[in-house]
Amino acid sequence: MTDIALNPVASARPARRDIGLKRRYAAERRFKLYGIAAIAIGLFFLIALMYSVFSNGYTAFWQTEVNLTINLDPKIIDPDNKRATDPNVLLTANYPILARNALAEKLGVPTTNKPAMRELGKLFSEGVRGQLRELVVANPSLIGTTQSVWVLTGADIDSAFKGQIDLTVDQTRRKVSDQQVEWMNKLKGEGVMSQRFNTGLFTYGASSRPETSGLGVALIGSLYMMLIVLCLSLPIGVAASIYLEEYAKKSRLTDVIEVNINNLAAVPSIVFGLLGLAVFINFFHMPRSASLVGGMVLTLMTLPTIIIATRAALRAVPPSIRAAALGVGASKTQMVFHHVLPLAAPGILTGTIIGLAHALGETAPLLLIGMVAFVANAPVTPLDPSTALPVQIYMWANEAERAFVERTSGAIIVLLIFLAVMNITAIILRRRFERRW
Amino acid sequence: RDQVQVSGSSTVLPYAKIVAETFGETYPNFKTPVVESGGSGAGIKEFCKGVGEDTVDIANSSRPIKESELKSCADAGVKDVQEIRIGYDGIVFATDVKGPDWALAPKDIYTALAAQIVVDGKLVANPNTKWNQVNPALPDWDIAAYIPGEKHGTREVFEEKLMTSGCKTTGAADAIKKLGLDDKAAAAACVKIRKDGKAVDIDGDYPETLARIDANKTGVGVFGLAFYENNADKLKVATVEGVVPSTETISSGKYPVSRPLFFYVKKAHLGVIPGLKEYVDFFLNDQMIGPDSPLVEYGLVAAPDAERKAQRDAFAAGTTMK
Amino acid sequence: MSAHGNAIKMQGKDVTVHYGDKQALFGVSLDVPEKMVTALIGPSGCGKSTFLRSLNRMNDTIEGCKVGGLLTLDDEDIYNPKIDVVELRARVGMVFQKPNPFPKSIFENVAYGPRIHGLAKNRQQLDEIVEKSLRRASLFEEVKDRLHEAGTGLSGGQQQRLCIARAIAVSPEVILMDEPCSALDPIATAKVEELIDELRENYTIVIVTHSMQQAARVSQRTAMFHLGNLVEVGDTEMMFTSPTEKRTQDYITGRFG
Amino acid sequence: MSAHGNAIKMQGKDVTVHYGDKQALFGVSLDVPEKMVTALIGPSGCGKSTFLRSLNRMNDTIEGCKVGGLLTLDDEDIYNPKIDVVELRARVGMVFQKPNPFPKSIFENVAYGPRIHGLAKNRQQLDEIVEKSLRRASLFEEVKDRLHEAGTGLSGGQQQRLCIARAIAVSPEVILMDEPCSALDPIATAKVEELIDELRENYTIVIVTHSMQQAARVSQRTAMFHLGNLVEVGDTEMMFTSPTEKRTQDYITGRFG
Amino acid sequence: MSIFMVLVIVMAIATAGYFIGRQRAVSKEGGNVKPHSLPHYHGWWVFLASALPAVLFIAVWAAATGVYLERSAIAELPTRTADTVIASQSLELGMVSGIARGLDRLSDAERANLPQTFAELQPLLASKGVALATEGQDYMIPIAAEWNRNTAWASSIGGTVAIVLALAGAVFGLSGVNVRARARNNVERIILGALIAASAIAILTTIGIILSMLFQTITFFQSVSPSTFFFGTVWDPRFAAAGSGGSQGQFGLVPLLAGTLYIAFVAMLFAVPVGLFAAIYMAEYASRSVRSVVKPLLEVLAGIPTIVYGFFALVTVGPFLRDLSAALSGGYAFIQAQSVLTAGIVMGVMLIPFVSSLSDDIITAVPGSLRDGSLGLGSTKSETIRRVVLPAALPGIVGALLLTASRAIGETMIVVLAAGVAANLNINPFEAMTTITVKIVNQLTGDLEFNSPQTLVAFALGLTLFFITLAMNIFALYIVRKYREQYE
Ligand SMILES: Nc1ncnc2c1ncn2[C@@H]1O[C@H](COP(=O)(O)OP(=O)(O)OP(=O)(O)O)[C@@H](O)[C@H]1O
Ligand SMILES: Nc1ncnc2c1ncn2[C@@H]1O[C@H](COP(=O)(O)OP(=O)(O)OP(=O)(O)O)[C@@H](O)[C@H]1O
Ligand SMILES: [Mg+2]
Ligand SMILES: [Mg+2]
Repeated sequence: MTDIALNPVASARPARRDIGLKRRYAAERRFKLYGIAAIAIGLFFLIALMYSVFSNGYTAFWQTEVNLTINLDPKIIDPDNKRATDPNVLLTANYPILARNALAEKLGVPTTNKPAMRELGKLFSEGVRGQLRELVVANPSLIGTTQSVWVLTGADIDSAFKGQIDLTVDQTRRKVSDQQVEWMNKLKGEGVMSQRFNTGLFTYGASSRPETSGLGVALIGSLYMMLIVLCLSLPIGVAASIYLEEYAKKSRLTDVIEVNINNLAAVPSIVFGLLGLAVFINFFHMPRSASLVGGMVLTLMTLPTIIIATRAALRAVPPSIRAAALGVGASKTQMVFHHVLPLAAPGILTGTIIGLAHALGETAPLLLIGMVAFVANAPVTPLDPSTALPVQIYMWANEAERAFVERTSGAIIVLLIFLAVMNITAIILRRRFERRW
Repeated sequence: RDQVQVSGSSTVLPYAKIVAETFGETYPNFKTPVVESGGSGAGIKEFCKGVGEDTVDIANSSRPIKESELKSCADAGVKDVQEIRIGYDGIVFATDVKGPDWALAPKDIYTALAAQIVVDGKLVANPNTKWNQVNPALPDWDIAAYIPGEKHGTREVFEEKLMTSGCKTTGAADAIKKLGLDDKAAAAACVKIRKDGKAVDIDGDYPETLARIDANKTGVGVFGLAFYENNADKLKVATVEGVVPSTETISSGKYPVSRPLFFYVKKAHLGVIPGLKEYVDFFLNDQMIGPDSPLVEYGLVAAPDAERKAQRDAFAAGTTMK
Repeated sequence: MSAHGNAIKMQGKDVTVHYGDKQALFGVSLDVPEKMVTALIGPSGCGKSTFLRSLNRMNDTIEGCKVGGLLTLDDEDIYNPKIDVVELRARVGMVFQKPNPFPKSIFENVAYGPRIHGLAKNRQQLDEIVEKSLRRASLFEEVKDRLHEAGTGLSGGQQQRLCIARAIAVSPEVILMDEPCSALDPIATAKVEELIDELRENYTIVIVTHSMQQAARVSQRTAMFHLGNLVEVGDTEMMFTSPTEKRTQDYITGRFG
Repeated sequence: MSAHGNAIKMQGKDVTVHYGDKQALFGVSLDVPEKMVTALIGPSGCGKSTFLRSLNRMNDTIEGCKVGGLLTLDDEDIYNPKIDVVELRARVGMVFQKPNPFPKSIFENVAYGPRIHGLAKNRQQLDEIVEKSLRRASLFEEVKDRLHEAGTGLSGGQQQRLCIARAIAVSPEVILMDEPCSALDPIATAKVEELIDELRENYTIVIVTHSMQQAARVSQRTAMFHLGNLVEVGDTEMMFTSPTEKRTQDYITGRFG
Repeated sequence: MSIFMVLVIVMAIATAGYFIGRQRAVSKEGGNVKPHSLPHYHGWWVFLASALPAVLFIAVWAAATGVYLERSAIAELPTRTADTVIASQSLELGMVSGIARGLDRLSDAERANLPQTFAELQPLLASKGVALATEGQDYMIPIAAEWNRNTAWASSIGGTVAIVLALAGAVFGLSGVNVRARARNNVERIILGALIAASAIAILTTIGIILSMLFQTITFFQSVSPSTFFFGTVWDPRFAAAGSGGSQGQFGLVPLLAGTLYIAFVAMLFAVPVGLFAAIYMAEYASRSVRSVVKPLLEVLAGIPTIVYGFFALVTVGPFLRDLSAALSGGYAFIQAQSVLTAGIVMGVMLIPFVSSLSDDIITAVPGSLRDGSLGLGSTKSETIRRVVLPAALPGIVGALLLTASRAIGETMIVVLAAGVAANLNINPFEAMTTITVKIVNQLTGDLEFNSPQTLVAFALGLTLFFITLAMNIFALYIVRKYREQYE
């Protein structure tokens, strides 16, 4: 009964139709290849960009420091011995001299050799003033003792140490002298000068000295702004989309709103800065340079992206789900919040990711509301002056000093990490909501 | 508000930054001033918005404030403005460090970059494509000059000090006058830059110019002296009329291309915004802008002693503009 | 007015429905007696689903759909702006032609209605409602081990029974069923028919069906539609034995279309 | 093996299907004779659709679905990696349980298959194919005036007939129909049954149905499934008059479930 | 009572109202009347009835008393005469408020014997870390103290009223709890109101944008005639400003507009195919794990600051294209380092995720039954995608593309660094052009005189761009409407 081969009908089968399989499979392969190629192109550029950023920027996470044995000489810190009565004495004492003397001793340079001492003074950072001051103010009993302290080197020495300055050119053409290089090598040989992890990059505020400038203010500012953008634009954007997609009767008015929103997406970001300046600062008298204003401006800028993405996602939810919900007596609001929104969540999250990423990297609108600024003090509330990560990148990119080059890339890396942390949360959420039906 | 707010030029920003930072470190009771950077025009605009807590106290500027701006200021209630000149900024030409030495004169620059030059007594569209066609002493490089864009204050200095004088010395000025233009139009025609891509406007900052020279090793860029000094291992500076630009040659007036830098203070805010007066005093101190100061070390060309003293006195006396 | 003497639960008078420019119902007047099963029959595209959807205002959700005429539930005009649509739909439940389970677990699918209407005081009651509804829809045995798996992973027939269970779970007064058995096998169909028979004691049911036999089996009244018109309505027995209209007769005996 | 003496067009041997961990078919061996209608019957969830989908490898599209055993078409193993799925599906067409017209015009829905397979040389031929297919699916008269309107705007039954027309349009050798009439009224059903009868002359047809009557009317062979197993297969007449298995008998007489 | 405290109390009342309301609703159930709304809706209704008016009142009260207190403080300031030292009332007020803030930090004892002169007060406050301006006047001290007292008074009145309102609202809400009360409808009405308000923000933003640019634009058009602006083909505003007569035509929009559209077009030409194919691959071909890695990776491209792209174009892509063209043509570099092409490609890279991620979501959302339908007819996967899935996903994809195009038009930094700032008018993609956005940013942030036409033109450009994109969007909406296909 399974002996079909003997069945005469089998051989009399009509010839197979030609449905152009060869051609169609070639097309199929090509199509798939385009897809792979597209992804490859995208990833290639990503890698190229990442490479250029990381290869320039990874050095910023290490900073050259020198270990000094500093004698906290009361004669220098408090020559008149008035620190008990006048708190300002410890604040204004001449700490750099302490460091200079310690270094001179280590290198065997007589303190009387003025020109050499000047050269020597540039080996370490001016930031030593703050560092020692903090040490002494926190614990005045240290005065008179000898402490071993890691001190930041000057930015130029740091660059030279990292090999970023071409030492073969004549010494008049570069910022570090041959003498300094010699000292540097000596200290390096002794193991007292080495690279250490640069925590300052994350804690310091803006500074004119590369070695003491960091992203502290910018990180806080960006954090505030992103929180504000997230807390405002996501609910507002989703709410607006729900209204337009689920409630509003299709009418002239909704058309106007729809076109309006699409159009806002095309408005150059700096124009939102103009808007923020006119409305928030000039009209509502909010403070300049504040992350609150920045956050609100970026919210307005991000809203169209989120609304467009959300509406597309809402539209993709099959009508039968809505009918099912209404059919069991759910109200429209219940239908939307119980069924439609969860199904649209992946699309909404994509819009949010892209919108926030855009907001996180934007500088132009912040220019006009005074956030592209030199801000040294860390903001406490969103009303205090602050900057943002892209602003810091932008400002560092425009600096003259060599040491800012690596910091620019370092800051970009930090921004990308910030972005990654933000996105991973959203992506995990998105995967949870994703399902096919 | 317990913080001084400064807006304005990005050229002045590095100097204002150093002062602000040191100010904050020296006076623990005052917060470090906030120094914005958005360009002189935008800065003065904010400055001239009015008087009050929610307006900025100081505008940095890389050019003198304009009549019309002062008038807008006054209209908005900012009647008393004190002008303070902090020093000078040298403007230099530089090429890649590995290239040959360059010696330029205004007429070379004019002949290379002007839209129209005089050839055989006639005014023609600039035909030069190589620097050695302009001046045989210059190398055989394609003309590719990266000059400050129109938004920069430097552009005006560049035009005034180099193009206009080149225009005169090459005789183009006379040729243009002969076309029957009025003075203003003639002056404008003199500073017109060629638009065939040989002279590239840079609207960004000097690092962009540097990046362009990195990408095109035969390019010539215009930089601020401070920027050049910080990147002297990558750039070679050109002499202008035989003078090497440096803080000395500029402050002595030998090097022709420089411009003063300013900031403007709202007199009404002095003594009212905490720290403002102290900040300005601090800025004007020789420790900040004197010959041996951190600003000069960064690249500022210090004003002569007498001028600095005059600035201090004028500020103390409360001298306002107009 | 019902020939059976039952009260009229729902009533349509001169109901017209337009989809945009296309008119789908041309003045249909039909009474739905209480605690009875009314079957709507007629060839495909004649407007059965359309009429059914007007009964709980599901047509409201279709853009461009306009309903005219009068429709009442317990003598209240259900298209009166004062009426609460949600409450209406909770009272007049619906099972659709295409099974449309929520992309949630089987349990959640059934529990959803009772949850939003607060029909269960606690989890235990909810479990009971879900189980009872699934049992009535003769689905429970098949899915009891995977109540918490996705409802969309069921076979077509199972999905449809799930939708029936979902509708029953809110215990509406009227249940509208749009070909609820079209995806079911005879046994499941028989069970649903049994269920319908059972439900009839407490609920009013309107069912659209393509199967004459089914209409004959489950319904007490039958309405015959054609091209958007109500051709004839009457007691099922009468309709199938001695229809007054020629078209009905032809349709029942399979002679027209 | 066919009792009718027809050649075997498709054959399944020990076919097993798993959806992830859940096994849906437990070794089904079934032959599909050429130019005959084979009906698959059985209670809901017993694996009819699953078996049907294995016949043209539509199961490939379901994530986690694994097919074991041997399935052949004209003695070729269709799960052989060398086999071309596209060609297979062009030869073994399918009509689904839920109507799923493309969001295109009615014309484009039907023209889609002929277009991709290049079956029409020119527009005129295409028009002909479309018209013929729509006629055979007894839909043409209803939609001839709105061929270029959206297929999704049709009623449920119309949509299903559209899907049948779409499947016929590529003139496959085997047509798999998953409850093609479940959304149709009796007249349309009768027409489709007629069509099936007609198609049988040239094509091999496998149909899943819930209606015993339908199976009896249209098929020559019937296979009875239960819980993922093939209970019995044989000539339809025999099956319905003297089934050998008790379960079949019970099912047919509506006694089990 | 600080505003914060009041808010906390109001919220506490409202929350309590929520629970009581819910409880009441539960207790009223059980008769044979079917309850209209779930208990928690009653809870929410009480919550909203109590919190909403109170919070609104606080907002209004805070704003109003702020204004009122300032007014009354101003009234107490000595009348301004010619020789008043402090230039403006706002500044005087600022100093007073500075002192007031300082006084707040003092202990009660210190406040009791407040120094009467500014000279004594200043060091006292300085020791508390409050820096005061040097010019403070004695008369300000009592005003500041008064201000503090008034503020405390006003906020305690406001706080009390707010709390009373909250309580009244709660009582009102609770009194309405009964079996047939339509609590759900009430809550949903408020939700709907919130939704409408949210969409109104889009309109308000537009109005705000237009208003914030309108006046300067008008000023600009007073000195430059609209016709020369809209139809001029030369962009050289600086020259126009420096020169005189006849140089009006230097404010020509045409080269900028052409550059904007051209660069955006090239960017889309790159981004759309790449993004769309990437989306298709991710949605239809790639395994779950590949997709879950690739998609977020591509999304990183949207988050890289544009200045990074700019420098990437400037130092890598531009020179590469230039050298490539030189190598191809044997010496002459027909592609300039800064060109429309460079900008288009680099911007296109940035735009990839806009196309790919959004389209991926939309393609994934197309119901599987459509794919089955097509595959069942024997079409290949790519045919299914091209002819069934993509058309079904089209409305959503068009939305994504519109968003992408919008970003392309609004981008600045990449263009500045990749295509330059020279406003040329040409059709060769290998040469430099620039865009409207670049000019807006540059005119706004430069050293130029702020009230000259040169700077004001930025506003005119902004407004023009706004209306151009508006027209394009209206057109796009029309197209989408025409070709929309709805599935199911
Ligand atoms: N959303 C819609 N838009 C436009 N026309 C529609 C829509 N829904 C149904 N129609 C049309 O209205 C008429 C009646 O449709 P209806 O769905 O009520 O038919 P039906 O009797 O339920 O048919 P079936 O038995 O096939 O489900 C049909 O001609 C159909 O094409
Ligand atoms: N995609 C899937 N994932 C998991 N299980 C599935 C899937 N599809 C079907 N099943 C299960 O496999 C079994 C057989 O399903 P199948 O769809 O073949 O049933 P059927 O006989 O066609 O039923 P019906 O007559 O209701 O359509 C059922 O238990 C069903 O729940
Ligand atoms: Mg129907
Ligand atoms: Mg099935």
